[in-house]
Order: sequence, then structure tokens, then C-alpha cells
Amino acid sequence: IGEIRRYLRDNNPIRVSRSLRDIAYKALQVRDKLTNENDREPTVSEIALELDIKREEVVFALDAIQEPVSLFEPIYH
Amino acid sequence: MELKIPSLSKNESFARVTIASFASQLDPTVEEINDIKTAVSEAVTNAIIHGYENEMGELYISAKITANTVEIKVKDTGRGIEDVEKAREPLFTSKPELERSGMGFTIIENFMDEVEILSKTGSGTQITMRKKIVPSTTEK
Amino acid sequence: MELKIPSLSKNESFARVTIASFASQLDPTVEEINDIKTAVSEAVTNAIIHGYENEMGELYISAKITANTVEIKVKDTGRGIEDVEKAREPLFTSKPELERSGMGFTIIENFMDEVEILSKTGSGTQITMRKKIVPSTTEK
Ligand SMILES: Nc1ncnc2c1ncn2[C@@H]1O[C@H](COP(=O)(O)OP(=O)(O)O)[C@@H](O)[C@H]1O
Ligand SMILES: Nc1ncnc2c1ncn2[C@@H]1O[C@H](COP(=O)(O)OP(=O)(O)O)[C@@H](O)[C@H]1O
Ligand SMILES: [Mg+2]
Ligand SMILES: [Mg+2]
Repeated sequence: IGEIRRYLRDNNPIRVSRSLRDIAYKALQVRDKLTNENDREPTVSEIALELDIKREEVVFALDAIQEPVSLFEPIYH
Repeated sequence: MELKIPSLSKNESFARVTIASFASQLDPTVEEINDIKTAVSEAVTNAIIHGYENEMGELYISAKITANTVEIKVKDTGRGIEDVEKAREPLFTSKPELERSGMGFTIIENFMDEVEILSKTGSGTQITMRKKIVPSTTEK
Repeated sequence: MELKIPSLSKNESFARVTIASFASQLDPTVEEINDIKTAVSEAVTNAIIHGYENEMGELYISAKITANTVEIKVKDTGRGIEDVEKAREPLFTSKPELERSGMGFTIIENFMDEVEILSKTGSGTQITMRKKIVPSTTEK
């Protein structure tokens, strides 16, 4: 098993697209956690601090899981 | 900061996230970041489809921070807007055939605190938008 | 894309992440993107501390993609490099007092496929670096 895993890892390295999505899901979890703890929405820096990455990285990662910014429909109702 | 990119629709997401990332030094919430992204996205999309009508052109996007406010400019040197007053009206679109909602400017005005539109037919359009980021008060 | 930003050290991480995000349209691996980030970071830091010696100036960063290769330029209009050959040597630093390692250019050369340095004393420095991103074979 270890050998297969190593084979897969060596021959199928993690793509940035995948890793950004992973970071984004973690960021959303942290956001929920901090919202509950502090009773307010955390700032991007607070999320970055918790994940030990730069706040710019948080912004870029979250964009990777965002549906195309949708015009109109979801906003007004 | 100043950013110059070709008016390709694939550059729209790069532009919006770059500006949002720059604005993140004011320490906004994710929601405030999303407001900024949406506004930039609408302005950039307008420049691409109305300003340059999908022909190649350059987009000039700049952002600066003063105190708690981020100011963002999105500029094109495309066809310009004939009647800015009318363009700002909710539901007004000059391209109904593209199923445009005519709500772009209305959305920008809702998500940002101040919006200025400078435009000249044949020369281009510049949108200036400002948003104040309210610092989190309950900290410490 | 072209980006112009003030030579402040707080802009270093913004520049690094922005260029990485631009390069990510080639769908690089995490390792490849980290190489690019490190190279940009070294070049930008050099421009700030050697080019402008921490005085205010402008950084010009551009990036473009041709086939599978990303080309990145980092330019300053600062003091320039007297002897480029020497500057490229491992461990050479003109600022040992700042505990610089002298390894910036060596790192850039190791992490990127091609590196060109153009510099003129009194006018500034431009670093051009290229990296080929190996396309994914195992995924469709
Ligand atoms: N950058 C621009 N260049 C030229 N015309 C523009 C530009 N931005 C907006 N307009 C004009 O303003 C109108 C309203 O814009 P908007 O509210 O975003 O609605 P929509 O994009 O759905 O048409 C557009 O239909 C177009 O005629
Ligand atoms: N943008 C620049 N402007 C002026 N001089 C530079 C620039 N970049 C590098 N140099 C010169 O090249 C030398 C080597 O750079 P580098 O390998 O990054 O080492 P370090 O930054 O640790 O000194 C520097 O010490 C400096 O003298
Ligand atoms: Mg619109
Ligand atoms: Mg260096």
C-alpha cells in the first residue's frame, strides 16, 4: 500500500488548483469557527493567522471555489 | 497599485481577485471582500463587453488606500457611454440581445460607498469606486 | 499583465501571490508555483533593498504566458548593478552588514529555467525569468 501511495504521489503531484480548493475549504471552516467564538464575522487576517498563511493567499484561495460572480439573481431576493 | 491587462473575459477573475487581495490590507471580512469583487467584476465586464465590444483592448485598473478607504478605478479606452445618467438607471441596458440585466451599475452602487463615472463617446470610460472598511471593533 | 506598485516591503507578498495566481492558469504543481513565488520574492526584495535602498520607488512587474512557459519581469529604476557577473556569483553580496546571504540570484537561477539580468548603473535593473510548466499527464 505504501508503495502504491508513493507511486501515486510521485507520478501525480498535487496541482495548485487542488491545493487552493483545500485551503479555501479550511478557510471557510475557520471562518465558521471564529464567527461562533466571537459572535461576529472574522476578518481575512484573522482567518490567515489561524491557517498560518498570508491574507493574500486566503483571498486567492477563496476565489478558487467561488462560482462565477453571478449577476443579479442571487443578490436581490 | 496599477494593473494593465488585455480585455479578455478570462482576465476578469484575475482582476477581481487581485484588487480584492490588495484591499485585504485594510483587513476586511470575507463579506466585504466579496462586495469588492462583485463591483470590480461588474466594472471589468462592462469594459470588456460594452467598452471594447469584445474586441481586443487594454484595461487599466488601479487601487489605492487612504485611511480606511479603498479607491478603485477601472478604465477602458473604448466607445464610451452616450448618456451616463441613463446608463446608471436600474434595468437599463444597451444590449438586451445579450440578456444583460442592466443591473451592473446598480449593483456597484449598492456594494460600494461612492461611485463616479467619467465617460466620453469615442474615448472611453473610467469608473471610480470607493469603499470604507469598518475596522472590527470588538477585538481585544 | 503589467503591475506597478510602490517599493514597499509590505507589497512583496502581494506581488508574489499575484504573479503566482497569474501563473496558475497553466495549472502548475504546488512545487512549481512555490518555485515561482520564491523567485519573484527574491527579485522583488532585491529591487526594494538594493535597487532603491529602501527609499520610495516604483516596481514594474509583468508576466505573460506563451505555450507552456510563464515569463516574468521584475524591473526597478534604482541604482543598478555595477558588475552583473559578480552579482550572480553564489554568496556575493554588497550588503553583508544586512546579513544578506548573497544567494538571491543563485536561488532564482535554480528555481527558474532561464534568467536574464539587464542593469545599468544609475538607471535600474530588469530581471527576466522564464519557467516551463510541465503539463499534467495523469489527469484529463
Ligand atoms: N465601460 C463601458 N463602456 C461603454 N458603455 C458602458 C460601459 N459600462 C456600461 N456601459 C453602458 O451602460 C449600460 C448599463 O450598464 P450595466 O448597468 O452594467 O448593465 P448591463 O451591463 O447589463 O447592460 C450598458 O448597457 C452600456 O450601454
Ligand atoms: N535590483 C537590484 N538593484 C541593484 N543591485 C542589485 C539588485 N539586485 C541584486 N543586486 C546586487 O546583486 C547582489 C547579489 O544579489 P543576491 O544574490 O540577491 O544577494 P543579496 O540580496 O543577499 O545581497 C546584491 O548584493 C546587490 O549588490
Ligand atoms: Mg454590466
Ligand atoms: Mg537578494
